[in-house]
Amino acid sequence: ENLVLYTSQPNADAQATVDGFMAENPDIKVEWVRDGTPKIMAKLMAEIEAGNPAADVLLIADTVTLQRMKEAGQLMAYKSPEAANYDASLYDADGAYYATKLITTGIMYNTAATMKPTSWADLTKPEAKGLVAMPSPLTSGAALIHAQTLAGVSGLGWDYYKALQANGAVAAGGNGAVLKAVASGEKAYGVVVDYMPIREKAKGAPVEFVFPTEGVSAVTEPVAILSTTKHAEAAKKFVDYVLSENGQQGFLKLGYIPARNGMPVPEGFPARDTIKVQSLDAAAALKSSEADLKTFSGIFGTN
Amino acid sequence: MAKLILHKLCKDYGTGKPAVNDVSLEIREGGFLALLGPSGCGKTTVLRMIAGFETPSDGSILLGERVLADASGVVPPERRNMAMVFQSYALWPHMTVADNVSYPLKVRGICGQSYRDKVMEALKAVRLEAYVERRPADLSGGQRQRVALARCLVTAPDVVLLDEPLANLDRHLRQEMEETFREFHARSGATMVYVTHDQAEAMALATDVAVMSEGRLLQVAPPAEIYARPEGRLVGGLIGQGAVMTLPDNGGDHRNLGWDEILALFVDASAGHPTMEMLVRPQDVVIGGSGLPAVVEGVLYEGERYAVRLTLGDGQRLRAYSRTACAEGERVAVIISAGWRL
Amino acid sequence: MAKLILHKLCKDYGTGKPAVNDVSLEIREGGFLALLGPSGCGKTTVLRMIAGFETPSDGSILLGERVLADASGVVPPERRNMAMVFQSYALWPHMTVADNVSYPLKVRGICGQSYRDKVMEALKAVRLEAYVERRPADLSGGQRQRVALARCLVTAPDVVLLDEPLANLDRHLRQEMEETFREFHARSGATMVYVTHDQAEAMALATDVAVMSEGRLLQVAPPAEIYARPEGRLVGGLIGQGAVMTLPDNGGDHRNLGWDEILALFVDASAGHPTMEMLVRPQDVVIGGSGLPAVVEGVLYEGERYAVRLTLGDGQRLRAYSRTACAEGERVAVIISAGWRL
Amino acid sequence: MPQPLAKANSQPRWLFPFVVSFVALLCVLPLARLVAAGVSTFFSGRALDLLLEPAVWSAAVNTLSTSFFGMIAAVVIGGLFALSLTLADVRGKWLMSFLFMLPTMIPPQVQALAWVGMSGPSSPLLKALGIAPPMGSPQPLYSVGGIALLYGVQHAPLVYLSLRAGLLALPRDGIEAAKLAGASPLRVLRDIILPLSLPGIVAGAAIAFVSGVGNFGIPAILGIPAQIYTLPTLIYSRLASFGGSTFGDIAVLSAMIGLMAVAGLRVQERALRGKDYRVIGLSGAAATFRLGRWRPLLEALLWILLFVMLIAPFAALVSASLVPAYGIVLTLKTASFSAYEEILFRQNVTQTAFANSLFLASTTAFGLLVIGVLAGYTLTRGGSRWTGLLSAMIEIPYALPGIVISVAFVLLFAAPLPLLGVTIYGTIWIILAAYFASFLAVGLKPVVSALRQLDPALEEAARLSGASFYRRLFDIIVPLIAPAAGASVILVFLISCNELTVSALLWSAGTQTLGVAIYNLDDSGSYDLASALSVLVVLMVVVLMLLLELVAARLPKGVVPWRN
Ligand SMILES: Nc1ncnc2c1ncn2[C@@H]1O[C@H](COP(=O)(O)OP(=O)(O)OP(=O)(O)O)[C@@H](O)[C@H]1O
Ligand SMILES: Nc1ncnc2c1ncn2[C@@H]1O[C@H](COP(=O)(O)OP(=O)(O)OP(=O)(O)O)[C@@H](O)[C@H]1O
Ligand SMILES: [Mg+2]
Ligand SMILES: [Mg+2]
Repeated sequence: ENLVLYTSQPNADAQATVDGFMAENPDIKVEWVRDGTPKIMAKLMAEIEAGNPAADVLLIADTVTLQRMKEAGQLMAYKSPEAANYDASLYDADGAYYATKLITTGIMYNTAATMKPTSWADLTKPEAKGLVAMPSPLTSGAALIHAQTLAGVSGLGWDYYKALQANGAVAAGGNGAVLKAVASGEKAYGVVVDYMPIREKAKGAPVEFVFPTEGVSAVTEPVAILSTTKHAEAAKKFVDYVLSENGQQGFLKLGYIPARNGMPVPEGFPARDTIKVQSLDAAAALKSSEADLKTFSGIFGTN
Repeated sequence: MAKLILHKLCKDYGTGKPAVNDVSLEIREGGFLALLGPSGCGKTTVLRMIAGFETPSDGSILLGERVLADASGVVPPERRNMAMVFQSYALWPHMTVADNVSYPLKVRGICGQSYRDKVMEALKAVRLEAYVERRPADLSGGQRQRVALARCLVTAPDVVLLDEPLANLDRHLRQEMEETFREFHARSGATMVYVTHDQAEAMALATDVAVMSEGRLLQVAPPAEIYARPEGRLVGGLIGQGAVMTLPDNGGDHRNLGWDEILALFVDASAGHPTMEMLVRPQDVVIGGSGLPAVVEGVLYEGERYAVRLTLGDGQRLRAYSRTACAEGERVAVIISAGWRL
Repeated sequence: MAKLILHKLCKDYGTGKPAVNDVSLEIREGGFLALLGPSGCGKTTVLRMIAGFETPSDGSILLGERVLADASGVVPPERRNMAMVFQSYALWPHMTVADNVSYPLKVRGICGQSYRDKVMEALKAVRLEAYVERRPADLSGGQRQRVALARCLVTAPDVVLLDEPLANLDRHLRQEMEETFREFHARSGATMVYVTHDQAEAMALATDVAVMSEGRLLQVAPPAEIYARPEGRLVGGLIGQGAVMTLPDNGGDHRNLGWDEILALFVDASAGHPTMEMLVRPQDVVIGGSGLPAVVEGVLYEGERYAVRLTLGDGQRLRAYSRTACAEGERVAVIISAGWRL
Repeated sequence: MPQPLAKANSQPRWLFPFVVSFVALLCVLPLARLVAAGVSTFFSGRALDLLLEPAVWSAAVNTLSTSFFGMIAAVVIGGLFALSLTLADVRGKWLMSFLFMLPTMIPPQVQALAWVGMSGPSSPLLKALGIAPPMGSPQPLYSVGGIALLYGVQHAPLVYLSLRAGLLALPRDGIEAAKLAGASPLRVLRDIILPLSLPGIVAGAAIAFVSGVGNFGIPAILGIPAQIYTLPTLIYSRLASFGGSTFGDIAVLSAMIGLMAVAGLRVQERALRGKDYRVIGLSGAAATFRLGRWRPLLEALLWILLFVMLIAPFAALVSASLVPAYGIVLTLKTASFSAYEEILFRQNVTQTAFANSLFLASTTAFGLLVIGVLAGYTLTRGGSRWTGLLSAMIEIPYALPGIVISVAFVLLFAAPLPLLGVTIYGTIWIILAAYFASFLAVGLKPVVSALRQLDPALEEAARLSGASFYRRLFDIIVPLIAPAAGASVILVFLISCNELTVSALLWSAGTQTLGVAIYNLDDSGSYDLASALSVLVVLMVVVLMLLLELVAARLPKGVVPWRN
């Protein structure tokens, strides 16, 4: 029996997750395909359109995307027994998808930068003029969610983005591009997902990461089962595993904040309760996403 | 081998004037036809249609019973078993001389000793034994032409098409090659079609001579006949180096005119008679004696003799040979010992 | 315009045998040199060195005082003000006939009315007025050659190099073109070097004839002289259609031999004398009368006359002309009215 | 008695239908499937909405302008190298032309990053010179001009290869005749050499243009920061927020790209029409120009260009592979080979990727050579009315961003094949099929231009010798167009060897390609590993080229582009 997993986790992480699962379920073999969210979604959608999706399980991107799939009837509802250990905001009430980890978006800076930012507002200061890079929601799903989240935070909102734009910030590519721009010293400050700079710093790169005081947005890399799966039982086992203590421990080891309650945080992260995560309503975010993209594009002149 | 028949052949390249226009011709089995005509008259085009590179716009080509080309279709060249020397040689620059020559054999699957023998024989015939390993780009013009010749003669084709195959060879080689053609023709019995500008070559080799002009066939006949009895001004002007003169028509019905008759015509010239054209070959013009007064227009040294251009009193031009030099502008008397009514 | 001097010119393509070997030659200002020689003897190579496409391996080329090529360097072709008709024509396939012909003028910055006049004049001279807009690929072989000719004659070059410029033209055009060359030469005073296989053409046009063989220069002389007094077997064989016979040397010091002397040599033939070579031209061989016994080997119809190959009793070959046909194998008697000791 | 054929055509009867069905199956059908998937969009009026979006139009304009100027840059650079290395007497031709092949092998995004690194505030070079701009100062490459320049750099070798084949077919005597006519070397170049090698130039320019239209890596890195979107990056951003209308959007945007490609093709045909390039008689012996005192100047220029195009980005790549994390300055102390160790000995995906890519690239290169020669033959010889349509169909897939092609292939092949019941989805064969579809245009172009220059009499002579179509092809035509055939094989090999976006959606476990492996490493933050793998790929290509050098003596003349 072969279970097919589509994931956007980095290679090594995907392998580790799968290895952990297979250790517990030796009779199930998992084949996995990893790619960036846009590509893996394109692939999946094309397969669905062709009527023969190869995937059974998704471990992908963000709740907004999966909410869209749920509404299109492409996900199977499964009430996992592990759900009890999770915040209700972290999974779908119908059991279509479950968050597996928290990938937050905060601020990174080059150690050569003159200012050490602590809040989102710092990025609009004159010291940061022309020195801020952030991922574009047009390219990165996480960036859209980040924008939607911040837009909902009182005191920031879209005005904050206008101020950023006025301060010469650029919205460029994905998180990887931001990391490179800041690490190489092309820019001083970056809006970026947490684990990247933290890992690079560990390797010796001249970067620092901060969790801004106003709070961070988070994508949750949810897991879900496709409604077309032919291996529903194995798929359910996989979901259970990922949500289980063991599975979450695996994410922790890889350097992510587990979504499950009562888990520690990885090395290099501040304590879990000092990180203020701003939550986002997936269904509402999905509805407004087109409008939000337009708003963002309007501000940053991508039109 | 069988008769090669061209039936009302036409070819129009779409340039307004057909390149070949209504040419009908039969070349008997094993015949050797020389195709003569001024530059651009359509000789190459006829060969290309026989070979199958061009589709006739009209008419048909038959080899014996076999239809090679007509309105319904065309047999592709590779299935015609013909060989050709191209006017531009069409040697393959990436192959050595030996490879070029042996290619038709290779294609026919001939190999082993008989293959090597045939190639060497062909190369010997064109005196290129020493150049087997050269590439065409490293050969002189005449050597290239000889490679093309060897390639053409290496197999046993039914029909051999030769498009000015000797144009770039010196007289000695030319004579040798003519000899080779004759032998090849006798041995293989192939039907040969030979395009040339050199009338002497045509006369020497062919069993029949065809004369074309502006896409049309003017006359086909054996060499001696076409020389002796050319039809029309164009053929007359082309075969031999004759001059064509316009004289009053004496209404006589024989066409070979002697000096007396010609003289009489000249005397008559002023009368309002209808006119006719007469061909006078230079060897029939004798300078000296008491003939018609003429002025020497030009003298060309030809080695063996001088070719003299003359103008008669009435402005008509004549050509003559003389073993002694004449001066330009000299006044001489000429006797026209023979003429041919065109 | 000035003298063109080739001094000890050599060219080795690295094939083992030099293509041109120690050729020294002076062509006087405004001279017209015909270069004759068998295929592959190095004629084109000489022209290419004069034009500057090949660097001589040794020797030098001078135009008057100006050194065109020697050990120290070469003047590039574009600064030699020469024109050439290539044996392969070298037309530019992407240009129309008119563009091909007018290109040398364009390069010289000539434009306006005189430009158009010159182009039309050149095209008229080669009878291609009707083809101005064609591309070379759509022309017949002879027409291509004429385009090359027109392109060569359209400017006023110091030196004109002609590499078999008439090989693909019919007799009429050839005569016209020869006339054109003569006029062009007289008008422009350019030095002309003319490569040809056709000895008659060379005789008719040139002020000097040079004969080459295997890369070496054998003889240079005015046409009449080279015809009358060829040096050595090779030149003798090449100029005129003569046969070379080997006879006992009578030790005489004049070279023009008459029938009596020749007959005497034949009678002498059996003696162990040292031998000499004698050139006999076909027009000096008379068939009939009471001469040497000979057998007819082959007869070629040439239109005007028959070319007869004969074998004498001692196996030596002769060529003769006859106005009447002989049969192959016929026994005849021949008189050799003149011979030239080589 | 052999059956008369309908026409005195030189091609066998099956050829045209074969080529048409090949193109229909691999090029037309997948795209048709994509359009079918998006057809609801067309009718729901969404297409109109899309076309009314200014973003779409500005992306179209950007695509056109970057590709156009990129093409110009590629023609200038590639043309300069082709002319200098084939016609002039510069020294070190072998090394230069060898190196000049390599920029194609550096992935576009790496090339772009290297240039950004070279010219931006973080440039080690500029820092060393003390003229590095301060942190955060605007990067001049983030502009239409910058994108075009990098297109030029990236695509110059394509122009080089294609033009070189044309130059090798030049008739020597034609050049000599022009010189003798008094034309200076520059005039000869302008009046004779360039017009006669126009098919090669146009083919190269067309490949460069179309490559630019479909390029994603460069505008993604240079364009997006400056809000310059091209159609491929726009398509990509649509994919990021995948919604119900996405297929429709891609179909519409792809149609726009297709139209651009067809327009480009039209321009190309117009440029070549009504002219004759058939070399009459012998060709091939390339003439050389003596440069005299200009020689050192030209040589210096060529080496500087090579340095900027190849050596600098390659050095950036190497240094990135030697430091453990991005942004760490490379010193003797920080350098480590751990990335190579990891790539070579611990990651088993490396081996798989090398094996897959080598298999895919060589199969595609040689398969497309066969198909390219056959298709080129029909396109140049067959007077069919459909040839124009056929060329357009061949052209479009290459112009589309790889991701569109792969979506189309997934759509078509995800379900089991009808009749056969097997599915090639998830196997390496679907990638191969997609490569065949995308790169046919690249393989075909040089071959077509070479066939245009061929003297038809050479084939005629072979026909009269009795050679069947296949024999002629093998014995005469292919050897005669050898330089172009070599160019075609090498081009396709290089392009498919580091191809990324086509295989991105089509790979699955075990069928990763090198491009995918590099991208995935890079995407997941392992820049050092990605760089190390890129370096290894370049080295592999160098080794392959050297191996080719060993057998070069036995190949037809001109096949190996760095041998003269
Ligand atoms: N590029 C070359 N490389 C090697 N050998 C060559 C080259 N070109 C000519 N040759 C050789 O040099 C000799 C002289 O050649 P050239 O072309 O000068 O002869 P030619 O007198 O013009 O002959 P033809 O009357 O046949 O044109 C020939 O034997 C030929 O094979
Ligand atoms: N491909 C073509 N397209 C258009 N016209 C052509 C083409 N080929 C030949 N012609 C024309 O057709 C006529 C006949 O050409 P052809 O080549 O048959 O002449 P030819 O008798 O062989 O002349 P030559 O003795 O000069 O070789 C010429 O006027 C020529 O211009
Ligand atoms: Mg012809
Ligand atoms: Mg020659």
